[in-house]
Amino acid sequence: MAGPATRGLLATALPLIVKRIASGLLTLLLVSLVVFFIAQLLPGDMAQELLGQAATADAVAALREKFGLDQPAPERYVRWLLGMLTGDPGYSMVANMPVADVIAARLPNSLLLAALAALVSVPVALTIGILSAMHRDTRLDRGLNVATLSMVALPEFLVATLAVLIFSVQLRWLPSIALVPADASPWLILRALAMPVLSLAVIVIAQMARMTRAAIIQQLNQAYVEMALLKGIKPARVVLTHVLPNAIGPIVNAMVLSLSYLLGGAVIVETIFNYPGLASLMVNAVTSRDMPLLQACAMIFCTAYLLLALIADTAAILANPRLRNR
Amino acid sequence: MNSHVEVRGLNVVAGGTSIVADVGFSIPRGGVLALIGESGSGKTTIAMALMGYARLGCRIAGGTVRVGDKDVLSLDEDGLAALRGDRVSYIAQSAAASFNPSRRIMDQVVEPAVNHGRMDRKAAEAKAVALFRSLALPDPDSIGERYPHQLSGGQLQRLMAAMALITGPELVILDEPTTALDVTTQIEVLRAFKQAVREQGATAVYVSHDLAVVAQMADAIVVLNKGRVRENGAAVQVLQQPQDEYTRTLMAAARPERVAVEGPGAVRAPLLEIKGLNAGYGATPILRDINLTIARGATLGVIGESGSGKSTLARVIAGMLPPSSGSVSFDGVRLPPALSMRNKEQCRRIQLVFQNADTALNPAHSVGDIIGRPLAFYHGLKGAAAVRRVAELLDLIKLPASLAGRACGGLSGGQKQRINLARALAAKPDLIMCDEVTSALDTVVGAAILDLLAELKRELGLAYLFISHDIATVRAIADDIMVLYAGTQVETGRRQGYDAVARHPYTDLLIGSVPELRPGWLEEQGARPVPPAIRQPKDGADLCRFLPRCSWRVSGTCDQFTPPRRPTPGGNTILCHRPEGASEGAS
Amino acid sequence: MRLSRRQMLGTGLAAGMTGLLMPRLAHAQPKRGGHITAASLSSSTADTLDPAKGALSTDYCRHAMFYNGLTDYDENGQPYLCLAESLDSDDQITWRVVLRRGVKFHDGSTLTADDVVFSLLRLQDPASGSKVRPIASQMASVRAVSPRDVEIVLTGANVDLPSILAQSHFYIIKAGTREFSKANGTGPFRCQTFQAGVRTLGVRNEDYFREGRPYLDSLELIGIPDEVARVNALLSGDVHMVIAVNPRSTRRIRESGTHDLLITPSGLYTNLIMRRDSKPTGNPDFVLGMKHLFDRDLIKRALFRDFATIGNDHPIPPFDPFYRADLPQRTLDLDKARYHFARADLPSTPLPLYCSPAAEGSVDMASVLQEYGAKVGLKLAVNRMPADGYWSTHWMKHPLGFGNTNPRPTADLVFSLFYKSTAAWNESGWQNERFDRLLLDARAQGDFALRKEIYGEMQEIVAAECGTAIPVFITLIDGFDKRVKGLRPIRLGGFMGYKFPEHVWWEG
Amino acid sequence: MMNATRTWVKALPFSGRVGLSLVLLWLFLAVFGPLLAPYDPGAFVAHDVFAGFTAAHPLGSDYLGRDVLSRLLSGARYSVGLALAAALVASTTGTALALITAVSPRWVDEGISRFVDTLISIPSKILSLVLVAVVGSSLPLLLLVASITYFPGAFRIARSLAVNLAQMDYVQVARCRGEGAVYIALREILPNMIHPMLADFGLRFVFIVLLLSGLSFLGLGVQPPDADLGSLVRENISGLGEAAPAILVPAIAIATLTVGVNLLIDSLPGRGRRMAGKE
Repeated sequence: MAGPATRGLLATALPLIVKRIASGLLTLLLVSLVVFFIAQLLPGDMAQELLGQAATADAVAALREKFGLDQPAPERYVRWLLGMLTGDPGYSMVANMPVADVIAARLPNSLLLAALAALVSVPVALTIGILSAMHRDTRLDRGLNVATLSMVALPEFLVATLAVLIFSVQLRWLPSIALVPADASPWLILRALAMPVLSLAVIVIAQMARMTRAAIIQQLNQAYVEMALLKGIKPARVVLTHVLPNAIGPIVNAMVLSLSYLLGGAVIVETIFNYPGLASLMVNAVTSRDMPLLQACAMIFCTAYLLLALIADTAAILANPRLRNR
Repeated sequence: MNSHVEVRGLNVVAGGTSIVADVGFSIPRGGVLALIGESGSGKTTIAMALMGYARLGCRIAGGTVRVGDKDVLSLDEDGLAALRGDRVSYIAQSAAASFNPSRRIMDQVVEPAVNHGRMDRKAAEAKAVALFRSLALPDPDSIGERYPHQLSGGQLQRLMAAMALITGPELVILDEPTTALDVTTQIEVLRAFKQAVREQGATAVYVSHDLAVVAQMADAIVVLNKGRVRENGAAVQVLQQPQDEYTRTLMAAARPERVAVEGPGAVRAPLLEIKGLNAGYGATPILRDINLTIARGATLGVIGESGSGKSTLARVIAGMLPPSSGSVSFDGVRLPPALSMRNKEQCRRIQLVFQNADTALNPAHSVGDIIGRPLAFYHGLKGAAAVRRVAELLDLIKLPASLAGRACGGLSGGQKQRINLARALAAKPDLIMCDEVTSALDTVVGAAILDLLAELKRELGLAYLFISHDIATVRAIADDIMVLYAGTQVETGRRQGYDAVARHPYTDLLIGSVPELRPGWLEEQGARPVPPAIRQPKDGADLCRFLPRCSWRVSGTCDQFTPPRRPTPGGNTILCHRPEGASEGAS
Repeated sequence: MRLSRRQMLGTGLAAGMTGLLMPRLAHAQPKRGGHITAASLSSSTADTLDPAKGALSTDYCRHAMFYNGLTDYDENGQPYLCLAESLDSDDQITWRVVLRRGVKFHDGSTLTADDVVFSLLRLQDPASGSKVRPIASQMASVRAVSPRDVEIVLTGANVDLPSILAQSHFYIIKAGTREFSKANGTGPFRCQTFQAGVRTLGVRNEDYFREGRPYLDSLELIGIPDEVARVNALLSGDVHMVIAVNPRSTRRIRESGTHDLLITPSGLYTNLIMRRDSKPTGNPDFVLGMKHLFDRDLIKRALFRDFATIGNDHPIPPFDPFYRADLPQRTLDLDKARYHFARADLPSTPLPLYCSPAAEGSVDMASVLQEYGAKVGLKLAVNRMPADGYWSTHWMKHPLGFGNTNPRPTADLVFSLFYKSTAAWNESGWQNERFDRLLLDARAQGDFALRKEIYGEMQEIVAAECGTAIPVFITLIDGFDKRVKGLRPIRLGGFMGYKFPEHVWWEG
Repeated sequence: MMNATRTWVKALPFSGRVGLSLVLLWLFLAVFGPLLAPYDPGAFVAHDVFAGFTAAHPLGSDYLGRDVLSRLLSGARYSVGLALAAALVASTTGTALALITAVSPRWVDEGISRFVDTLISIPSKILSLVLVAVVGSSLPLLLLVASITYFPGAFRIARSLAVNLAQMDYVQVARCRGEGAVYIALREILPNMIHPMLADFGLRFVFIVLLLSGLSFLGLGVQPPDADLGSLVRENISGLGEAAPAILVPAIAIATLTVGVNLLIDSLPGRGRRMAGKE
């Protein structure tokens, strides 16, 4: 059966995925346009910023010429786009090094933080979602609902600061800043990242748990669930072996969209915990008018989002046997 | 205590209202009891109560259910779980919905046996394959590897029977197991069920609304209405000498009689004329070479199983799906293929009535809004005149005018279908296309709708295109009948032409598959002859669609050449190589 | 007093090292070893190892880790000799520098006159991105007379050259250095790690020319922009020193028992800038109106919880020897403000006022101004800008906005950098010929009393005419772990005027 | 009408009634709060900062010695009003675009979807940062930013609803009748979307309240001396260590507002809840 099933996969799922990739690439192109031209709207430019207050008009002009800033925007856009396509996002005049290097120093941090936050939040959210779906409209469900709601009911910076006060200042369990040397031991890294990870996780768990609950309840209303119960299978087992495989599409979708927040939405957490991530780098880039860096960061966030969306769609396609094989 | 299953004083409540009240019956070991009733009669609720199960919002409030020596209602959750799917098993109405779409068939079929520790996985699979074989499923060895969406409804229904029987249960509950099936499939599934249950020696409860089906399956019948037992007796007695008034009403509705006066046959200037019509979705062709005419005031019945293209035909005529070739002419004028190119008047004169009134009526609108919209849209009728006309239309469909202000959410199925019809009437059309308008209704209610249609035809001179899967219903109303099989028009002719023996093999199968309302009919039918061997069908040739299932196919002809259209002695036209269709083989 | 200082500078090393920066006897003997982490304010990709480009406290501290100047500051903000063995001049125009012997860069090479020439001359090059170009332009020539002798010729007399050279921008780098991914200085620490916007890690320079220093094995410098986060990091023990503690956090730090405050009254001020080139801020009446709108007592009490000294709209704080005490103190006077605004041609639409957490206290000052403004018919629209990028994007770019000026070692410097007509940081964009002339006069004036007189007049001119309002001088508050020893206030900035690296030790 | 309202309220579960009361309370405070404030919200009226509960200042004083109660009462309208307006704009725009896609040819759908994808993929806080840098922070800008951030989510939900509804038989009937796209969108599809979109609207409202407070952390939110609830928390955050009412009160205020709206939404009958919350 493996043969035909695989062929089926190639025949039906692949075109769908390819189509999704194509539309993702189209979106990315649109994003690049928007990003580039929004960046152009920012008052002031790199040449001015670089020369500082001592800049004279002709010095600025000379620098602009040197960086190609004097050319028309469409031309610069095309050059930038071509650069991006060939993997060269340009040179950051502010940091005085290639954008790729600046980002290379930060991106792993962001990815690590996001990955750890995902690692914590996904199982917790799944558990909460499944538990409340199974016990829907009971006290447990309502309790979990209020609990997850309260998690998002407070501004994240307050939650994060409160966590620092309790766990760092009072209890001294965890460090208050997530700045770890590159050669730190994994244990040290985990300790340092514990609070940023938890702060981020708290934000996304509620959303994911609620979506999981909704997806599972929707499945619980299906006839096959009743059938499984009438086959004498215990409810917990029904949820795990019958409902989850069917609910996985919407659940993954919800998870992935929530997780996309972990990259770009981490500005506040990065600030409070002094974590050198990509989001604060981009904030930096905005304020220092470091356009190549800003544009590259924006493209990374957008690509990450689109990749995640692609993963969600692919998961939905693969989880659905109708699409997987016919 | 010689009964195997005994139910006493069963009460089930939903919210504050009682939906099953004081129901009791008993079944001897190996007996088959039918629970029969219309929707809302509580038959499924009772069936589920036999397993100690009540749906969300319902509660078993009292009574006893004994299966063998087990008092079901006194069991705790673990006890019930141990009982369900093991000693008592359940076959649900819609196998398509009751199989988990994302798991392989085999996993699901062996699950009860493995879950209850009856046997290990390997033994269970072997037993499953044996059951597949005895249920006459194709490819019994490999069918378990497939997913539900890869199988047909009839196959799934039989697979569910295998799933129910794999633990060797002492009681099998069959809840409308063939209702969702085509009639030609139903007969085979019934036969398979009957044999399998008998082989197991299991006691069975058969839940159905269909008396003819019940007649084939049950030893005893319990007639239910609104959660109460109306009549309880041996099958022969209930069917032949019904004691209860309600049972007699059911019996009457089960055999629809001719309701319509004869309409004109084919005439020279037809109202609707379709020539050489082909249509499909994307690259998938659905309809092939359809030719038909409907005269003013006449009724064409279109019959065929699910997927035969009946509804697509209506959509093409309505302009919702432009045909890929061929023409649709209305009142002598060729209609533009797409809806967007038709004018208001062309739209007005052909109205489509959908099968399911629940989805065809916008829940956000009131009855008055729904009927009033075509009045305003086509005829510019507003204000008091519109209100008056809505009242008239409601009167025409025999509903009180006071309904106009209500939302349609709280109306009954029959009322909704009437409003659905009234909306079409409001346009003052010449042709109404009725797509399965009685299928979703209880038999009694459906019969009343048929009466109404016939009456409207008589009074307003309407023409109908009446689409149904049920030959009896079509015969009751149509003047001409067209049989669709896999998008091809296999037989067309006057209604009376179908009484003749010579007909298309598919028509023959269709008519022969409708169960009759007497016990023993199923056994008389005997198994259908296995289709004779044929050669490898010729590649690329436009062969007869029915070829794979045809018991009268001819090797060397049917598998090589496109079938011709030819007349039958009864005056119908059939698409078949055999000059007289099925008659020769049948005689 | 001036003369004695010159003599001190001239007599060289011994005098410098007996200065107040030597650990006092009251203190325990400094301990060697240990590591501390210090958290400064801001940190971004613009962080640099190039002293010429240093712009913010984090940069100044970082540069103090890795480099030295020819001179340095003592506790009173007075210069003493550092890399220079002697520095003297007869006419305050031509200065002779003799370099200390045997000072080595981190790469092992020896400090020579060429390095000094290179380090000082590059500050005049526009392409260097130098932040002190206007000051460095005073040096008409810098040349190496011998490997240890440098001659600096100024364009005009300036008695304050020793102070100027002590600033971090004038630190000495290796001749020919153009690339600053690593620091190669003579400073107390070697640069082990530098990640812009993230961290700087220095390890003890074992070859440091000052015997026994630095005390610490290693020193890490990070930036935590958020004050609450910074204080929390201190209290949780993650960092051992934090700069710029909010007065509202002082109670928490003191109550912790394990931490203490370093309180440094300073010349730091947050000022309201009224641009001369815009309307209505260029109107002298508007400027006077605004200056009368400041409730200085309230600002001192409520905003700074008394960690401030009331200012008089000029940049010289009361504890400066050149402070002119007889100028009448300007106070909140709504009637005067109303009078001036009536003549100032106020627009009908709210006037945007730019403030930012970057300029300490400016957001709240803006609120206060808005409050009082409403009482006298001045509508202000407060625009609070993010701290990041405020200096490059908003500072001096709006008609009405806040600035923030770090303490400078001399009156001359603060006047030259911020008030001279041609100064790049002439925040208000005013032009005052008399002021400019007085500035030059003061530089050449060796007599203290006469200089004080000149500076007094300049204070009066600024207070009366310049588009700047200086309500208070902010007392600097740093927080530190009590195990960090050796910290003493230097009024030029927090963290001992940013020069703490070689002075602190760890008693853990 | 009154009766209908009463029945509706009675049909709500306990948690729903709690939610409803909280929502009504906040709506009331948003409208009448400034009138009830005992002091000028910008005035420095207390001598002590971060003071506790006193008779003169029932909710204490803030970091500058302003009256917390007055600031809270004046700040409510920013949080509630701005979030309400932004949620309205987001939901309306999303629904309108969804309706357009439901009744338009495929390429329109494709175009709008790509456009929305583009917007959704740019992190909102960073978009706000850039926009604030370009035009400066103001209430209309915050409204715009919040709307841009949250309308794509509304669009996605509305689109999936509308596309499903467009396949309903009653819509087919209307098409067959020859009805135009506008009638179909507004009369046949829209009424059946309103309920789930309302539920979604509520959630979106909550997210916007939180986004605004996030923006105020970055200094991009409502500008002083005005302050929404999030800004009140932000500006008093240094009082967190001493548990000053100045920070606890606005934090509790945000929590009651967001939890209240959610409790109300969750207890609304119908399928709204299942659809809601989908970003």
